[in-house]
Amino acid sequence: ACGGGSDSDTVDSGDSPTSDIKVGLAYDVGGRGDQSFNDSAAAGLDKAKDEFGVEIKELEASNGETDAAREERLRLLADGGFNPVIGVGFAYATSMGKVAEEFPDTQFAIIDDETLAETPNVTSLVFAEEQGSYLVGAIAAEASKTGNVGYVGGVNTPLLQKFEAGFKQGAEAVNKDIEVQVKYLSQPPDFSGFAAPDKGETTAQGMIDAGADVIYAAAGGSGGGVFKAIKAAGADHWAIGVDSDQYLTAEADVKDIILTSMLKRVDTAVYDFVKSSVDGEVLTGVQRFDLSDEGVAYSLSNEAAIEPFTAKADELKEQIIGGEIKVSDKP
Amino acid sequence: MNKLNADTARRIGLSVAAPVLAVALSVVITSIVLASAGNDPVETFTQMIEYAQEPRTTTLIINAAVTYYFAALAVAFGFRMNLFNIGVDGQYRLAALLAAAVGGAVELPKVLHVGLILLVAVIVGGLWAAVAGLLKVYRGISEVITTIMLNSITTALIAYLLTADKLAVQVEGSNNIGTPEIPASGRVGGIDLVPDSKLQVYGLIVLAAIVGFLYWFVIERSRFGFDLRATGRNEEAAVASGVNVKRMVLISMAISGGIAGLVGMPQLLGASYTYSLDFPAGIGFTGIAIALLGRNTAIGVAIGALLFGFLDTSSQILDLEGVPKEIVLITQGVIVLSVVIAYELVRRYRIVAQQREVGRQLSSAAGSEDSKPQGAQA
Amino acid sequence: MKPESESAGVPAVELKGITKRFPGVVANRDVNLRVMPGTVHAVVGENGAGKSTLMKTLYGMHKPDEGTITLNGEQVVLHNPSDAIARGVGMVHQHFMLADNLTVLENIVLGAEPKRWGGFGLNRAAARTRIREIGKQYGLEVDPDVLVENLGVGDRQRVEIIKVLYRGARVLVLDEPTAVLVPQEVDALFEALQVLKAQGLSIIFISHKLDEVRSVADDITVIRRGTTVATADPKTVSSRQLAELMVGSELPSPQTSESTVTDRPVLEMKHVELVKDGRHLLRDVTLTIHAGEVLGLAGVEGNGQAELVESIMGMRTVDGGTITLAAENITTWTTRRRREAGIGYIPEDRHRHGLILDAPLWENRVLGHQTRHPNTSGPLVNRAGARADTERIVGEYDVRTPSIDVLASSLSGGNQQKLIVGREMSGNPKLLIAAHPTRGVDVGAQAAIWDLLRNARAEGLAVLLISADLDELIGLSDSLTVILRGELVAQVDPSTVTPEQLGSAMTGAGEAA
Amino acid sequence: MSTTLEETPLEKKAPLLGLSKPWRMALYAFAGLVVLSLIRVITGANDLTSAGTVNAAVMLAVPIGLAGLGGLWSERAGVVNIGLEGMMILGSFGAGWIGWQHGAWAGVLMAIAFGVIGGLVHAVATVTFGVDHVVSGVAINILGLGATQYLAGELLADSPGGGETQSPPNSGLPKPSIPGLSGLLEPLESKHWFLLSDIAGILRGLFTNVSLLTIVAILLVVLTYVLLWQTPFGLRLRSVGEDPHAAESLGVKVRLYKYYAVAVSGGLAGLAGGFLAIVASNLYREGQTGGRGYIGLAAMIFGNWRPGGLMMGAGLFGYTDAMQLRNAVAVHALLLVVFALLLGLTVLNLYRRRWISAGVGLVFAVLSLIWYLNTDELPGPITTMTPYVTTLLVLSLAAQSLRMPKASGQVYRPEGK
Ligand SMILES: Nc1ncnc2c1ncn2[C@@H]1O[C@H](COP(=O)(O)OP(=O)(O)OP(=O)(O)O)[C@@H](O)[C@H]1O
Ligand SMILES: Nc1ncnc2c1ncn2[C@@H]1O[C@H](COP(=O)(O)OP(=O)(O)OP(=O)(O)O)[C@@H](O)[C@H]1O
Ligand SMILES: [Mg+2]
Ligand SMILES: [Mg+2]
Repeated sequence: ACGGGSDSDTVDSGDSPTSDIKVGLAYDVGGRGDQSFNDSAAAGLDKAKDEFGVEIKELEASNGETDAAREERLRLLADGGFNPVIGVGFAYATSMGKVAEEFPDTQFAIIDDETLAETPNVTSLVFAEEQGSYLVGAIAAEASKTGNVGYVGGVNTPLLQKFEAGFKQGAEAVNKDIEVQVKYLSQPPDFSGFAAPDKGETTAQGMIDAGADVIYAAAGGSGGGVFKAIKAAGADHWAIGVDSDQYLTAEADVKDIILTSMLKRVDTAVYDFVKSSVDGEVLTGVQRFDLSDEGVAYSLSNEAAIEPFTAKADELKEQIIGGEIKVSDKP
Repeated sequence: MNKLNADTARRIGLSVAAPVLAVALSVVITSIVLASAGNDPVETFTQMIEYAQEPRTTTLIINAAVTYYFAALAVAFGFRMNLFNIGVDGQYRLAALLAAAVGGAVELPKVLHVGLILLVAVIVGGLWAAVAGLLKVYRGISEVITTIMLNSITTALIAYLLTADKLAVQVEGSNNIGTPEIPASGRVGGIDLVPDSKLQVYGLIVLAAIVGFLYWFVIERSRFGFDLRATGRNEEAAVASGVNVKRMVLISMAISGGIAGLVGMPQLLGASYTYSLDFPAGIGFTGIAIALLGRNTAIGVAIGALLFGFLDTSSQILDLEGVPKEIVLITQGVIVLSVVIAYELVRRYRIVAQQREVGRQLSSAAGSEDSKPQGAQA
Repeated sequence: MKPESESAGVPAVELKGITKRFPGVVANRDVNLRVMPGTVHAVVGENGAGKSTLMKTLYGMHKPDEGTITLNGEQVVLHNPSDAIARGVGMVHQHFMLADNLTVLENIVLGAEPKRWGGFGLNRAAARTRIREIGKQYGLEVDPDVLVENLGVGDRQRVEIIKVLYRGARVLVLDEPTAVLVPQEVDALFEALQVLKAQGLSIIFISHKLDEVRSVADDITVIRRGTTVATADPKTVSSRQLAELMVGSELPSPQTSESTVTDRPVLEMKHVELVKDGRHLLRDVTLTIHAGEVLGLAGVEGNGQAELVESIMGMRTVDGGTITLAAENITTWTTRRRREAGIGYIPEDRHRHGLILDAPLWENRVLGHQTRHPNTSGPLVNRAGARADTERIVGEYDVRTPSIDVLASSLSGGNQQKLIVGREMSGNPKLLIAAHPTRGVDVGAQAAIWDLLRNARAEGLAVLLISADLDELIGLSDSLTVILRGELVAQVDPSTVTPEQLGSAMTGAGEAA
Repeated sequence: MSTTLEETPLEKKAPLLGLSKPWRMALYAFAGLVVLSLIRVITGANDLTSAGTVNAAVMLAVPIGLAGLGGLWSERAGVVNIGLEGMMILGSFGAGWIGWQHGAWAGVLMAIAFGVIGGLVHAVATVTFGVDHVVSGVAINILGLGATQYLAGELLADSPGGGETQSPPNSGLPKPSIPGLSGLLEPLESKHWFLLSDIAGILRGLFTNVSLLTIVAILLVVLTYVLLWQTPFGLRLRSVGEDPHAAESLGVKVRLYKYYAVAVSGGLAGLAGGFLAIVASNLYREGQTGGRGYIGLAAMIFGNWRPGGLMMGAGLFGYTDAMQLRNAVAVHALLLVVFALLLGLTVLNLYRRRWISAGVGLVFAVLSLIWYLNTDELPGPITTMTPYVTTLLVLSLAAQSLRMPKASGQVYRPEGK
């Protein structure tokens, strides 16, 4: 992937922001405003719009819908002259495969899936979540005084299992006797686990009562509940956020307990992809965002808190980038 | 006879009156909601209707309706004897998962393969629903509770089974997980039903038609259906007439679940060929609404399914045009309500009319002392 | 018969020129009724004559289209029952208006509750005291704290009356209060009425039992086809004359002609036991009914009649003994199989057990005969066959209906009953169980049903007859058995027994003596 | 004259040890606690009776209980309310939408108001138009969902920190504790002694960090009992659900009472939604109710249409849900609890001579024991079934004497209409 985080300036930024490129984007369930995964994609899209003046069109998904519905959504965008068309979430894999065939001149991109790697006009935007999770796992183990950490997953899917796998390996790399408590809040097709702060809080509370003092909340909107529980548990308890830098986005009264966040730069991926399209050299194939290009990373904004752990984390990071450490994506 | 014709005309008029009234009412209410948020209702409806007429969309609507049809028939079957099967949702998901697993695990000649998958789905759905039936018959627990609980239990069960070391395979590079794909022999090809459409209608639409016909035939024409309806309308009288209600509950619940088992089949055999995380969910609940909308009759339910299919499918165009597509849900709710209100009004009118008729006959009979007016319409 | 009485004083109730129309029916036409204080005034008339409608008008349940209501000399307009209650009118409805799952106390005070907590709370203690007082005063005692569902009909009747008295009613309307009572209970009720009368209350009393009417009433008004046709003096008029006034035809009687009893047993029950939760519902029941025999089963409601019937029908599984139908042991058969073997069943509550009210007549014809010609062929319903046969029943049994496609709910009770009788007589039954076959049915329809039972008996049918109407029971039965607490306690000869003797046997009074 | 009542005595169960009902319940509760404590000591699953579990159980039980209470009001007046879920959704949205702008209490009021609106729609349909109650309820569930999603798009899309699917956070409500109690009990609880520590844990869970709205909810249960069973208003309302024609004949305004009941029902369901958006979490989120309206309905049936029973149903559900969310070890220990429960019921059934029930109970008892002994922990997905399976188990083993209001679900048509 082309390197650089979201803050890297682009050459086009000075130009008057107009472009005849029309970008279509189809959200996963929850849509813009979910303060999570979809919002991250939206942020990247907004940034591209501001900078390049591209026209955008966003369509929403419905709960429990069929592939046919997703297919039609993509088709409507492609048919309406939108190019590129981005599908947010692995659920678009099957439908995008079909529609991409129907519209060979449209460039598609899908986030979180690489089964369409062979389809020439589909770009796969995927992340090495396990790598980022590995680092925050290591940080968690270092920060834990009880030797007991927790992982709260939103919904039990293979994607979230990658987070779990990385977190566990990272924690065990630092302290091989560490106890990692794992809990998913809901099972698919019940995706309420991403939207249930109360359950997040109850679960985190249970983990704390069972000895955990650092908890990684890979649970979308439910993370807020985890933060509350950590906050209530008092000093020496830490929460780790996910996807975006939650130290910056969480409610004011809980932000100080957020040690760090595992950043998954969906915004960067979307932005980069649109930019490449504007630039006329559209990214194709599998675009993997990982530690090496800061597509995944851990955040440093809670400076005082994270400071003691950065050395070890950065060391591990280099080892992963260098290939000395292989992080498995299966728990 | 002239009177007969007038009667027939009135009867037809009345049965058309209710749906027309209902549709009008829901259009009005939806329009008000739309207009209050600054969207032009006329334009919105025009867009939806125009969009629905595109061959591709028509196909999508029919396909959605096929799936809904099974769900609604499953619910309706229970309703016909006062059983409220809220568990269609769980039943079809479990049935689809296991059918997909079986279908993906074997290679058989086409007919056998498809037949096997369908059979597994029906049996699984039926047995899962029968659990609720058993608990009702032997432990007296309301099927409303049991099926609600079983829905949630199903979700957990599927999560447990849908892992790489059980029924699923993990495809490299995918964040999805599903059962192994059903080979070509187990798939049901589409039909070019809608001219000029590149998309095909689910082949299982034929099965839907057959099940719909059987539903009608069994309920309206068979002895079993008579017993079932009798039980639904007056259980005590049914018992006195020799109906074994416990058995009926068990059988009906199982049949309802068996039909529910088919809900996932068009999708499984006609589109996805695998049961994965994004397999459509929640259709059981839509089925309840459609069954009620269609008044639990085979034809009514078919119309209801098409209507819901239309609304769901054409909501996509609203999104594209910047109209909130949630309006469609509002329309659906309003339609369900206004249809029953309209039917209720017509029903009241009918009963009054009928009593007036009986009264007239009786008083004329009384007037001419002992002349018997029976068999007036023989 | 006497002309319009011109007694002195202000009438407690005076209805003048009342007309009430329902869609297509004039239920009351120019009805006049005058009830003096301290009297029992009977209103008689056929089913559907308009008695209940008139009373509902007086009770404010609907407004008359024409006419006036005058209470104690004051002309009033009643908008709802509360208005009537406020003016001292109380009504006991033809069908009990009691909520089963509420206590007696709650049923009584509903709508007129004594308050506490500053008007916010329900004062049960005060209510209890008041109910006991009324009980003592009028001899209507009943435990205020039991659920109504646990009460027998006699007690329910009393609760209904207390309900009215509790509201301080001065005018008491009783719509067919005695239809379900045994003679002893009727006597008790009449005693209570005398007390009420003595205290100056006026009672309007509706009944189809003309002997009762003559014994209790001070005045009688006859209604025919919605209008008052005559008043009569109970001291001089005979039942036969009254009936003729009501219908304009001969009074039928339940007397059977000669015996048709054969020695061929159709139903035999031997030592049948039915136990629930350790309690005997039926104990050692042994009986035989022969072809051509009507066996009458007398008993106060709730003594096992229903259970006996349900055991024969297979709706309950017996815990001991055998049941034999035409020499076949049917003890373990299902209800359906028994019906197929030739048991017909006229249930005691036609709405609950006999009909599907919101199904057309022809579907009701199929009910109970789902497996038999001409209703079904194989696993399918034979619509044409069933319809044709329904037409036959409607014709043969004089069911008055415009069509067999109307819903059963649109027929009057009597016509519903005739449809059921016709249906149960179809398909050559060997045994007919007839529970209260003429309950709430008018004299005309009653006669028709009696005739039907007699004819069936003559053709060799065995009949188990259960009825609260002891005249009917005595008149129709070839032999009579009394059931008490689930046991058959006495055999009596219907040709010699009187209703009073039978009544004491039923309540166990004879037993104790 | 003799009454039939004496001749056919009531069906009464042999009272256990001749105790009256409240004492019997207390005895059952205590026996349950002893068993639970015993199992805790044996398995070391201290979370079975920990303060945290109890506290979480209450939090999870309240919305279900409130929804169930809504169902109870409605059904007591004869109107089946399948629409609770939709009314809850409306409530959660109302709370989330107003809560962040005007404070949590305003949010609570809005939740109730939105719920009442849902209730009134149901009342208009079922009472005025005589529509089948289930149909109306299902329509309201669709409408509730559609209306909130639509409104969220219009009202929340551009809110700070909110979006089309969620509201900005609100300030929440205080969660007071009985001062000093926690400190007093905590040492005792942490000793993990038999029984004493359990009682300490339970008390601590019940009386620390209790949201004001939880207290309101409990008061509402009591208030419901008082209103419905101890006042003329309640008597009339219940009479309407038992026999509307009898009520009508005594001048009770049947339709009016139905309207009251269904409106209150909606308000309570709305409050249940509000609880989710103000207390359980402090914002509205699409899909937040997660079917709790249906569960509330189930809790109501479980509780035999009575406030006390309903509380037990909701409590059972909250407890087992808390357990599965908090602690996998404890869920595993629950298998042993199930075993004990089944064994107890088997003994009871033997005592009552219900041989078949006893047999079935025993088989399942043995199965759960075997399961317990052969596993160390239940698989993650399986633990999420806990509340549902437990509910079914308890229902299927408890004596079935459920009785719904007699006229519930029947469309009422006034005399002469
Ligand atoms: N609510 C109503 N709507 C329409 N018609 C009615 C209504 N109530 C009564 N009727 C008609 O009015 C007539 C009088 O009925 P009513 O119930 O007063 O008879 P009744 O004399 O009490 O009969 P019974 O002896 O059977 O009780 C009947 O023919 C019936 O058809
Ligand atoms: N609420 C009502 N609305 C319309 N018609 C009614 C109503 N109640 C009664 N009727 C009509 O009144 C007639 C007689 O009713 P009713 O119940 O008084 O019959 P009945 O002969 O007294 O029967 P039963 O012996 O069972 O009381 C029927 O034809 C019925 O259609
Ligand atoms: Mg009458
Ligand atoms: Mg009558």
